[in-house]
Amino acid sequence: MSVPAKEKASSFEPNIVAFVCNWCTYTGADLAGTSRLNMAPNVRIIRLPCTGRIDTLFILKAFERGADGVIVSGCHPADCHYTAGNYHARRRFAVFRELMEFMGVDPQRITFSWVSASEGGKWAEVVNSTTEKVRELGPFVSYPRVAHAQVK
Amino acid sequence: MRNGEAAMKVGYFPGCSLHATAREYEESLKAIAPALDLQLEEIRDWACCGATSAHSTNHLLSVALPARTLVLAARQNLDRVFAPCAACYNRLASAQHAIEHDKKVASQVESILGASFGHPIGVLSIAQLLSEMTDRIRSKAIVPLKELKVACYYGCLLVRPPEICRFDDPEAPTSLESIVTAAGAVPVKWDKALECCGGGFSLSRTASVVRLGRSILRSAKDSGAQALIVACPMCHSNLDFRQRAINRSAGDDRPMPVLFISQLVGLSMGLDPVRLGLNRHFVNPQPFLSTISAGRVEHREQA
Amino acid sequence: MEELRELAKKLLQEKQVNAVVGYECDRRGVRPAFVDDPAGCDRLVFDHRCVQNLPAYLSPRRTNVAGLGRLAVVVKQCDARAVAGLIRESQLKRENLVLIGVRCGGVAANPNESRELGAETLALRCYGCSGTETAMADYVVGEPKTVPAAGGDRDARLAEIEKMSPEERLALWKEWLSRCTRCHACRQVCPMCFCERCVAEKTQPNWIESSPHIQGNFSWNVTRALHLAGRCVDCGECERACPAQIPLGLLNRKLAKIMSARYGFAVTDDPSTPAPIGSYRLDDGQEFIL
Amino acid sequence: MSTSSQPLALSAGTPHNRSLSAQILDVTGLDPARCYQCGKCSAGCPMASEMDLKTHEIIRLLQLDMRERLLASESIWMCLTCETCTTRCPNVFDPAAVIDALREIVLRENPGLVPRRISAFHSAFLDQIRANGRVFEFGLVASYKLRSGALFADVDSVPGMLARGKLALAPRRIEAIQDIRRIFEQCAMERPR
Amino acid sequence: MSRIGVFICHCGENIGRTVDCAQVAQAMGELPGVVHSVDYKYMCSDPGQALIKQAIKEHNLDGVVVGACSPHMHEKTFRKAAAAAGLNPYLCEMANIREHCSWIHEDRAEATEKAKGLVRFIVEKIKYNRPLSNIFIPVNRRALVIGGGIAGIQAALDIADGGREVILVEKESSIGGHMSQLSETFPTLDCSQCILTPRMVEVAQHPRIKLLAYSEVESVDGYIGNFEVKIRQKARSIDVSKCNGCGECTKNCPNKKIPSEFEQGLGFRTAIYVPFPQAVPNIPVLDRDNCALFKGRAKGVKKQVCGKCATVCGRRAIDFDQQDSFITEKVGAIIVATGYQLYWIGKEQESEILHGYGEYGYGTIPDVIDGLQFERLASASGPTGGKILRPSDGKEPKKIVFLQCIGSRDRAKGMEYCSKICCMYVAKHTMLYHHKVHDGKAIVFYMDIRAGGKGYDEFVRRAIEESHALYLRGRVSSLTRNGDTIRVQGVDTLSGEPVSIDADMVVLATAMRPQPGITSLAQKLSVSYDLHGFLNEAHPKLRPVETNTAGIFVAGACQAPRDIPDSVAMASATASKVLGLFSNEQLEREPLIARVDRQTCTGCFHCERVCPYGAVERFEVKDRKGNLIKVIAEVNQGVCQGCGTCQATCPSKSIELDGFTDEQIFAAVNAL
Repeated sequence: MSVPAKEKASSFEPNIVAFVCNWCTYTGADLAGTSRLNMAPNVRIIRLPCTGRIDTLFILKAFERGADGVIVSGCHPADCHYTAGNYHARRRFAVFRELMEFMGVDPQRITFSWVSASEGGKWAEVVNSTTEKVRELGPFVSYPRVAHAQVK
Repeated sequence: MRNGEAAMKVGYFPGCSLHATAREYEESLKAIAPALDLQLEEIRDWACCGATSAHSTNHLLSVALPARTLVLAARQNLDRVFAPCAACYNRLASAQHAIEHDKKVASQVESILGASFGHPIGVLSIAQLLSEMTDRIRSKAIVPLKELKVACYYGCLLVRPPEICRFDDPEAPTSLESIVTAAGAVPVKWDKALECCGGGFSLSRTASVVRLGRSILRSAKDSGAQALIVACPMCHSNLDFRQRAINRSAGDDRPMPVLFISQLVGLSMGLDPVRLGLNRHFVNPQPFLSTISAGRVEHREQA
Repeated sequence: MEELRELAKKLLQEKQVNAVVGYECDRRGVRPAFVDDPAGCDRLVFDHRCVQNLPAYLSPRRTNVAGLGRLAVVVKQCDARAVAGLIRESQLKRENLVLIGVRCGGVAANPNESRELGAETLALRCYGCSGTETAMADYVVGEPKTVPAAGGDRDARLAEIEKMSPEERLALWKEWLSRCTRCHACRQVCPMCFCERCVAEKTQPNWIESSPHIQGNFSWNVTRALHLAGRCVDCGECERACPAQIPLGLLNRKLAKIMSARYGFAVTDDPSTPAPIGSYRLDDGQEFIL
Repeated sequence: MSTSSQPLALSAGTPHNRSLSAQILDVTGLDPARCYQCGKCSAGCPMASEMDLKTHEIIRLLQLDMRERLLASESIWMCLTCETCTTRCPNVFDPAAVIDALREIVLRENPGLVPRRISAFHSAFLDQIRANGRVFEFGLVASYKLRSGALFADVDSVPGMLARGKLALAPRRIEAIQDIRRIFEQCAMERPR
Repeated sequence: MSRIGVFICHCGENIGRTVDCAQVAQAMGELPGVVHSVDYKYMCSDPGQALIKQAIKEHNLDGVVVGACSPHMHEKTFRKAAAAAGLNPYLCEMANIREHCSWIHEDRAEATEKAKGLVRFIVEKIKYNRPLSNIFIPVNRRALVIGGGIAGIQAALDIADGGREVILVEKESSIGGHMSQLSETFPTLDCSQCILTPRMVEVAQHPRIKLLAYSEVESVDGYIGNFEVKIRQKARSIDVSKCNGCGECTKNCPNKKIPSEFEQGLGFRTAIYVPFPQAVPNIPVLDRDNCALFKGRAKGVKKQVCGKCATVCGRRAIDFDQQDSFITEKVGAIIVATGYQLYWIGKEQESEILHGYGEYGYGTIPDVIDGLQFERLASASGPTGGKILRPSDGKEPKKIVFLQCIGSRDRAKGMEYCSKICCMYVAKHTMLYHHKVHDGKAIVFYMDIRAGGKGYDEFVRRAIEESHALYLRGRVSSLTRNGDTIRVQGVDTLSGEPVSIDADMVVLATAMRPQPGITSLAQKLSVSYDLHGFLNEAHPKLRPVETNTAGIFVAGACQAPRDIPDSVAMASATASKVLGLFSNEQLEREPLIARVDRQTCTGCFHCERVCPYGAVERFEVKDRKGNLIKVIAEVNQGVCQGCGTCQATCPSKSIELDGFTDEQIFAAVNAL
């Protein structure tokens, strides 16, 4: 199997899914909105109660379904609404990230961040920088995707 | 504890003063060692630890000089090195501590010495060494010291700083007391056991040494002690050789004999005071020796 | 060998156990043996071909084995890690088991190995192993043996892949994983895969496509490896069992390396050691988190 | 510390990484910011009564980055390194080590500031080691007197010392003296003058 | 097939300006399962809500998606509207197209596309929503208060006065705690006993307070609203129902030389004793370790050695054979108010991180006492009748040195924190001393004066200006004996001068530490604690009296060093929290919690390990004959808070979090 060349399209708009916790990042994203911080429209948020709830299967499935990038974000250490969900998530994603890297998924396609309810600005930055990074990497067509079900 | 075991062998680092101003310290150590089944294996071609002059002026030098000795000890297959002088002990123990805990300094020193450190060396003070042998000391103490009251003087470096020494309590030590008790003497309670004697300032700031010695000697005398027990040649020199000046400045002419702990242990074994070097003291030890019916020494008054 | 047989006989005769799980010879090499009759104990063998991880038979998923009641099991040091894992995860009770620890001296990569044990034939998992018995053993049999010197760096391949570019790595894994037929032999042979219903078979929702196509294969193998992170006992049976010869051991070794580097965890035969996933430290590394 | 009549001219312009504090942190691993000025070091210091800057004041000047005043102070040369301050410091700080580091900085940057008697003693002492590997006390005393100018102090003790066999008249040199020379060279020894 | 209604809100211009709402509504209407899709100016307005209600009825909707603002803003509003129309509220969800879309984008086409995506996520998700009903947890409206010091007393009285029953557990034989030992209190110098005793009596007489003195909490089970607490009632050797507190036994006990704990060792008590005259309950306790009779029994002497107390007791209340007994109480909330102890400077310490003060003689120097001992000396009911006298020789000290921050703010001794109350009580001590010994000199070594509080700094100034206490800023290096005085080797850092003082007495303001045994109590309660054993509050600012375990609260010095006003304020705060909790018979909770699939759970208990609340329990699955088939996980509904960490951890996906099930998330991701 030949190594695919850099998958780039000049007018490429990446598809990015964000899995975020309800208490910190979701609220932080609300604040970004209330503050009218302009950001890239490529990121769509799926709300979960806690980063502890975010399964690695979500990310695999997102890539399978055509996501070019994924953001996972939640409360800073010590701020978890459920006291420890983010600590468990931190280990889970540290391991996941290294394994994916080992299997050839560019870790730049997955952004992990702690964004608190007061960090609207940081959320905008995470969204923009991730979009930029993934845009540069190009569409993730080399990922073993399922046939793209067209529901649009 | 190593009490009751067969012969114990430790590396021996006499340090410069034990070959000169504190000859009696070495003499007494060599005199008591056989009775305690203690084998002192001198580190071949050891050099000075650098003392205050090194650590006050060049940190690297203050580690490198004693580190060389530690390397030599490792080459002699020694696990533990005994440094009778409290100041040498402090320098050797500090160097060992730096080797183990300060990687940067350790590698610098390795390159300076052109040698690498072998196994870690345990550095022993006399307090630590003899307190491991109190059972033997007790069993060899044949001369009743007749409730002899002594003040145990640790000075500053025997148990301090705690993270270097990792032995005894830095504020309320008991090791010297346990040794003199084993030898049959009675330690008094006094509160200057850990005060500094002025150490390396004997030559350069003699007045300070006299001031510090005054407070130590006064407290020892007030506590009812008949002798002051020391474990360091510098302390000995400052309190024995300088005692006449100290007493003169205090207007107090009561002499206080100052003995190395090894000398006291030797006396309890019935060893000849001359063999223990008591004739080399500046304060006349004779009245004291008489109270415990030990032998006589010829004493020459200080000019 | 006699020592092992005598011990098995004694345990069965005294009714200490209902069966002994060990190894016996078959036409090509050795295979697992279940002996419930003292007379059958003479079948038992132990040598460098005894590769299989017998505790895999102890998981409650194997209802036919679980039905046997109290068992004695022949365990190498590496096998005992599986016993420890199963106890840690409430799948086994120590008191229902008699562990016969063998001093093994290393095993071959293949139970049908006809050659002597040496650098060439030695199983990868034996590299660097002391070959001594497990501390968990109730009985120890055999004379102390030495494990032959390894035939090289066990993780040379791993290091090689780590040096590749992401594109090269992805291509490599796609090539390997496209061979996967989803026969799930890796799962069947794994002592730590004891779920009643594997996530791969869950249909509502169907996280992992069940047909053997690369997309589902990728998710399946990533998920299988992740589920074993910090739990894999490094017996190598999955890779040995894989008919498509996918180097699954690489994934397990990579995870073991991550566990060790990040959380100081190494798989052990001590059931009281907590698993690294499911616990945390306040100062766990988070250099990858913005 | 009350001797200066000038208001403190705090060198606010010096970036923290070039301050004396930062230098000390680099050399000793001890951060002077750790000290909260309780003074327990000075309270227990045997030399405090003779020092113009007490131990805690030395640390205070460090915190204020009063480099010149601090390095010119004779007090840093009065520390006996008896470790009382270090042993008792509630902040697990190590004033004795800091003072050693300050001395080293003075020797390197401005050796002229070292008090004569002190530098005479250290030079004499280290010269002994450099020459013989060990300290030869008679030589040490003689050399010190020449350097310090304190020619007649303690001369009356020499006969007593000699009579008790406590002074050797000729030095004994260790065999591997080249080791010692190498150590001195490599430690880039700045000799006090 | 679902029957979903989609409602796209313009939010005036807020959404409509950048998102083509009509287009979004139209696109959604084309999705399979959507039977009704409209846009409207203000969905949250009454007409907007009416639109939803009407559509539910008209189109028989089984799911409602509102594309509008953040669910944090209006999820409750729309769920309520749905419920009003007869739809289960959990079948209504919101898609955030305002904060997460219209407000952050400018390009109308892009924003519209994105809004479609966001709403589609929720449309796909809601197809898998299940009707859920809120969980009701019965609340046992009785409270347990652990600790009968001033904080516990206050909490118990507030709750009892509020109409609820309280069980107050105190480990000593009397309530009152440390406050009962104090002479006078800062900053008003009113007598501690005078203000405390009436409250103690009130506790004893309150019809709704059950006082269990000389008792300790043995174990705690359950969760908020439903705790079951086992309490050990230690054997007093007294039949409480018979004793009338006449005091004859105490008077006649031959062993009168036992150092009194209440007097901090400065006075004596008998073996059968009441700790202090105002004790509540006023019933003695027999100290078996010091009783001649029990000592005789321990030695195996057959004959009864003593028994005087029993002989003189007219009511035959003494029971030498009494054993510890246990009772179980069911309560809905627990308040922990176990208070503090003072750090001791001795060589032996209770934990490895603590160290003693060798430089102060490790507590062996006579007439070096601590703050509580000084309180007893200054107390009119104390061992000296309120005279300040030296414990060693009974002489009146003319020079007292007070040392602050002993242990506190001392990393080397293992306590880096400030004990908060010492600055104030040392100032008080200097005043009391000045009032009692007019020619006495009080000298205080301090590091900083921390007198933040109403009237506090003024109080310290009075100590300095009116009582002429000499304040020296510095720590003391050493305390040594000097004849019959104590040599204090200190420094005044303000003048820069070392100071040496020969004091007649030294009073150490030693650090406040939590009670011994606090960590084992905390473990029983599943409440977290810090390095020093102080209990952790749920949030340092916003939830200062709650703990991370619902239904358990903290008051007073068990949480951090606290003075009396702070402790009392905290106690009242916990009482109001408890009364709030008790204002309903049931706790109503959102049903977004985890549940286990019993079929597929294998019982590996990964979920148990990651659950931050200990909500996972073990459940035994048995066949009809009662044979154990397997042990699996079960979620306690009262304890689960719905984080879902268990679900992400479960290897076989046998545990599901309602509201965020795998099917729901899967559907959303599939809608990408």
